[in-house]
Amino acid sequence: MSKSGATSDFSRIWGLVAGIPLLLILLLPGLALVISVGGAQVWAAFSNPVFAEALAVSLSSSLISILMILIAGTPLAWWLARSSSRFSRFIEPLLDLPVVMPPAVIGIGLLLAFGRNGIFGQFFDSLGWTPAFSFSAVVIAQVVIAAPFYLRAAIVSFRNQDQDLEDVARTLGHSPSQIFFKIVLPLSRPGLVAGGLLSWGRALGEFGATLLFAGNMPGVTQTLPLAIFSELEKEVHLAIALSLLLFALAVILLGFMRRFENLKERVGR
Amino acid sequence: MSKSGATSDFSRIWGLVAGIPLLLILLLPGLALVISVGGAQVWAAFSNPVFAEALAVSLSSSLISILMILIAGTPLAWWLARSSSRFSRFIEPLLDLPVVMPPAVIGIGLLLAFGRNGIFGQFFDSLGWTPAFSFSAVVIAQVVIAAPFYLRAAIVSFRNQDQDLEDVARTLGHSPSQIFFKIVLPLSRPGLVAGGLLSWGRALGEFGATLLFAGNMPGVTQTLPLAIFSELEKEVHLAIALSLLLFALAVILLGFMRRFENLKERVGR
Amino acid sequence: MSTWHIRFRLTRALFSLDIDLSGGERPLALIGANGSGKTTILKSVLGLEKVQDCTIRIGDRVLHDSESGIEVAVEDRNLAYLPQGLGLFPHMSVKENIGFMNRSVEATSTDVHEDEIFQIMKQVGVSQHADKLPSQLSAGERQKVALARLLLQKPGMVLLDEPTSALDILARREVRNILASHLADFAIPTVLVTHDFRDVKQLSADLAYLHCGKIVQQGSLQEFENATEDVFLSEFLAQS
Amino acid sequence: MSTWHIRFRLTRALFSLDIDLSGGERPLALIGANGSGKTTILKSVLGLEKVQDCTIRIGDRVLHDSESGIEVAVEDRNLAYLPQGLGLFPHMSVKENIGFMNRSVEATSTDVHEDEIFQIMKQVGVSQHADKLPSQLSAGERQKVALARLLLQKPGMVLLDEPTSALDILARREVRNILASHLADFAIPTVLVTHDFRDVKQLSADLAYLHCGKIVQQGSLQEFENATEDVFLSEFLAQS
Amino acid sequence: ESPRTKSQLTVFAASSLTDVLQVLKEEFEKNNPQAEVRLIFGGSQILRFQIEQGAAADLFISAHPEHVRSLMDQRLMKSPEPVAENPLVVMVAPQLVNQITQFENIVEVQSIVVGDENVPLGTYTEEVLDKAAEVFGQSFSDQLRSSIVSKESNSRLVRSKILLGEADAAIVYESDAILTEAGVIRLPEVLATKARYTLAESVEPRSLVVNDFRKFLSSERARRVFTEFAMPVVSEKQGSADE
Ligand SMILES: Nc1ncnc2c1ncn2[C@@H]1O[C@H](COP(=O)(O)OP(=O)(O)OP(=O)(O)O)[C@@H](O)[C@H]1O
Ligand SMILES: Nc1ncnc2c1ncn2[C@@H]1O[C@H](COP(=O)(O)OP(=O)(O)OP(=O)(O)O)[C@@H](O)[C@H]1O
Ligand SMILES: [Mg+2]
Ligand SMILES: [Mg+2]
Repeated sequence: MSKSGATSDFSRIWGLVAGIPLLLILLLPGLALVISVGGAQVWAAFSNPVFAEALAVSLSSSLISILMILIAGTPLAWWLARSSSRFSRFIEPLLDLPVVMPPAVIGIGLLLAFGRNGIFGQFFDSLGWTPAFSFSAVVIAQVVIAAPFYLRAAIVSFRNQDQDLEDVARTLGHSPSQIFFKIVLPLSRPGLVAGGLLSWGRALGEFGATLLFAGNMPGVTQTLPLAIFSELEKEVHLAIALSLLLFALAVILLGFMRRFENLKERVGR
Repeated sequence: MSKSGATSDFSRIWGLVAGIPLLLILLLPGLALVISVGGAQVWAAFSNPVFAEALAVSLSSSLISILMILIAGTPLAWWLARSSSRFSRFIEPLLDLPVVMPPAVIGIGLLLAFGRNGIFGQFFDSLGWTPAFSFSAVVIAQVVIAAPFYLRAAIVSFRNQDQDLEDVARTLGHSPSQIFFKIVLPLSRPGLVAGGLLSWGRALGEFGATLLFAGNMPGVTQTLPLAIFSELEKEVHLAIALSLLLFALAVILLGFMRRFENLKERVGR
Repeated sequence: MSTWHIRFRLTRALFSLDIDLSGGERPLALIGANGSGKTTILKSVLGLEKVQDCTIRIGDRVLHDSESGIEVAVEDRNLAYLPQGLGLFPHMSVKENIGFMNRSVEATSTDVHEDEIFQIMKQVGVSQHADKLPSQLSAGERQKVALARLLLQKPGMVLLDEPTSALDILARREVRNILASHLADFAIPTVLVTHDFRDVKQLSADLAYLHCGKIVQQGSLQEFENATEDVFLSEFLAQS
Repeated sequence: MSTWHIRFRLTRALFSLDIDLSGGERPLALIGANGSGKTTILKSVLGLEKVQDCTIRIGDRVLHDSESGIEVAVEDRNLAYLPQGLGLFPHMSVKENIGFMNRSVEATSTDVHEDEIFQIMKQVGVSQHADKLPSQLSAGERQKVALARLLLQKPGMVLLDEPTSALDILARREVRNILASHLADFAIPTVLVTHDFRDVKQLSADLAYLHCGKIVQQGSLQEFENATEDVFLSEFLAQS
Repeated sequence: ESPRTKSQLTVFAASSLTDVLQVLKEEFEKNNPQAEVRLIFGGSQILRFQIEQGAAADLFISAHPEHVRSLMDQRLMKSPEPVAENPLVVMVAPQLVNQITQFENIVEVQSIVVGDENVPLGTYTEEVLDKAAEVFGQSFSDQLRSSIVSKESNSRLVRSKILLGEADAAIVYESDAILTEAGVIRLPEVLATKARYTLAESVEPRSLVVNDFRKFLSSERARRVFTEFAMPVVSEKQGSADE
């Protein structure tokens, strides 16, 4: 159906009138960052060995994190969306914990839970696993910080799903698991993709919990945000240049994913 | 329609099997924090004057922020959801900037943009407005950091909207603005509420950008996360106790809102 | 003299329409095979589809004229529409759905009163469901609610897309009677899409037969009964 | 001897059902006013509604028996269902929708072949829309697609909720013929909900009349034609 | 001008000064009822950046003279003077206190946490490690460096890793190491290194009590407080107090 002119006029006018101050506040800092550093500084940051190392740590850890979040979070969100048990109703609000708590405190919580002297640390130690100051600690910190964003989005998507379609699919002989993969997932894909990208972005930018739980060791646990923070203490403009590189990376990755998604949608529909 | 047993069995089993490791990783840090501090420490944190001051700053600033985000962000998201212009397609990915960038860098960007010596600082100065290191700086930092979460959620909700219903409402004589308030908003409420709560939570927990742009001044710009961070460097357990108070606050506020929302839904439907 | 006149062209992939229709105050029943474009015609009249070379005139009012550049906004056309999907708002109760309209476009009319709503709910027989949501109704009940909303609107023209298809046999007759009396009372020009010959008879409607993107034949029931070489038409008229 | 037997009770706010139905291999047409519970009966048989004191037996197969605690899962019942809302998957093309079924429940049957799909699409007349999405079809085209999917299923029982209501007059006859021949070919027990007497005649179905939550009368068409004190029934039969 | 702006004094200070300045602020306000001191703590570089961006700091106390120098070059600060020193020490996890008793033992532990090279603590730590390479040989230094598991952004964060039991040893400021259950080992004389806190004032101070506070910081009473917190006041200070 073609969009009627008046509706889109209205949404454009009001969207812009109300939104422009917000847009300015959101975009001017980025613009200021771009203006404040020259191409030479960006190049210096790019060719700085710290960048390559931190980039590798950031990319690999955030990819592992988002995969873990998707694999474990999707069924969990489905269960939370469908269940009306007291247990699930108790669990759900607790998932917001990592969104609201300062990441640094989450980092402390992680140390207290999984650290050497942590409450569950002895247990993990006996399994021969000491996550603190290791690459796994980076992944754990990112998972904890980023997962709630995906879970929220997925729960909402699943709740909006049309139950009738699932019913019909069952009469066609499909088991709940088949229905989940063939009906539920494809139909909630826009919400899941948006949530996944947000979550990935958050994992890429995660700093506080990583700093506390994983420490700051170039080549091992130093992600881009940690490298940026470290640089911030010495040479602000190099830190800004690094940040711009991080953002460029995110735009490329997220933009690429989104384009791919749109393409699929257009072909699929 | 009653949910059929098998589907919910399936979602429960898989949700829990896949989700329990994730749930543990998400919840154990919180549990460890709770265990590690005693009631006496929580009481000490509660009766610490720092807490009351920071609580007041946090509550007032995050409320103002979320209101600004809702008021300006909702029409902006509607426009972005509906428009297919080149401008909107260029703008949309940029909104992820504050999610991906480390908050401290956003804080630097804010200083570079709106600080006294910033790029647009002279301009604002001439208007008699110097936001940096003031309460307005806290609000601005929170808006920038938290808005993308609401915008993302709102855009997805609006895109999922059924166009037919809007068409019918127009034949009933309603203008686009009436349709927006009476059809579009109510129908996308679940997504908007979820996004709004997430965004508010993020504003409550915001730390890095506030530290850089607003500074850490008790009673003026020291929000709870800033107070917690200061305390973290001094007395870890007091910081943890403060964090638990912050989390309790968030659970109460968010839980209250969500209950209210569910109530409305049950009465409304 | 015709009280209304509709003319437009529309092109879509695999599908195009070239329509020229006019009528008086008697209802016009638009008939044609599934997918022939009946719903698309109604939407074009409402202003919801992009069309070319368009002229839409109802009484003295020009709603759309491509030549002179006139194009009245959808919400200002004051046309009542019963879509095939009914278009009930899932978040509003039956009562709210029926009362959901904005009459301010016509200066003479007033706000929708509770009384009116209850009267119309009684007339179509959904008063016991006043506070239910559409999702809690049976398909037939939903159709009645959508109809009640439309009848309350007092529009310049009524566009009905299969208004009786989901109704039981008694409800169908009932609704036809309600429609007939309402449309007669207010003398509102009407176009309805239907696959049911009894709708045509009861509303004493003229017929327009849509085939291959064009109106092949238009006229009174008698005129149609004489010429029935077409398979579809003869089958349609055989329903009586 | 009856080949199938359905018995259950269901209670909802403002509404309750107490059903006892059985039939042979001839289709059974379920008639009754809007909101009388016809759709609810079909859903109960499918296992989609919570019911009490339930016995559902088809041939020798017990699908649900509250006493002995047997309750076959929805997907293992192998019943074909054409819902009133059609239940087409918005993200799948017409072809994919029609081929979307899992036959592994019956060991004897094989995967759905492209050939079969194209044959059935031709039979119901939607082959030119094979790659369209449901949202790009007209209402009648959609109903045909849903029907095609159902016909491909080769189920233990067929449950049809107003299978012809959105169809044009030719398509209706066509679909009735297709249904009649398919159902006869495979001798599948069938329950259909309809407001159209011609459906009953063409499928030579028996009738069951639902009123006030109970089956008031059940029997062959002749039996019904003798006793017509009821307004609804007399009106329904007068359609012929 | 209102009396409020006259007496308000904003001090930007390195975060390792948190405890001691809190005490000094209270003392000063007790003796100067008209004054109100606002303390803003942070990493020295962050504070410097904020001042560069127009933050209204009347006084700035940096953990490293470099930042003050830079602000002076930009004509934002003036009248620098050293206020205190803070020696670096080795902090040892409580359960290793008996095992690790002198600096040379530090290579026996598994995990060492130090300051990031980009912050003052890290800069000073590098000096220590370089000197250690000269004194104890390159292999000692290499072994030490290979045990480093994390480079934290300030002394408090380094300390917290020991207090939470995550690391065995750390190099921190003495002021942060004392008053904890962890063990403290002084550096041998040849390695001794200390942070030098440097104070400077804004070129356009907005407060009338700037000088009062500066005088107070060099007073006998302040000197006692600094010493209590293991921060000896710089000896040559008297000479360059009013420059
Ligand atoms: N969004 C769309 N995109 C592409 N084609 C469409 C779209 N909507 C409808 N069509 C096609 O346009 C044609 C006309 O559709 P329309 O809904 O007007 O038919 P109709 O006469 O109302 O049929 P019915 O009696 O089944 O309701 C059909 O062939 C249909 O497949
Ligand atoms: N989710 C629900 N919650 C409450 N009541 C419901 C719900 N769904 C249906 N009902 C009610 O149950 C009754 C039976 O509905 P059902 O859909 O079975 O009717 P039907 O016989 O199929 O009618 P129709 O011919 O109009 O399709 C109706 O009165 C309806 O209002
Ligand atoms: Mg149609
Ligand atoms: Mg029904």
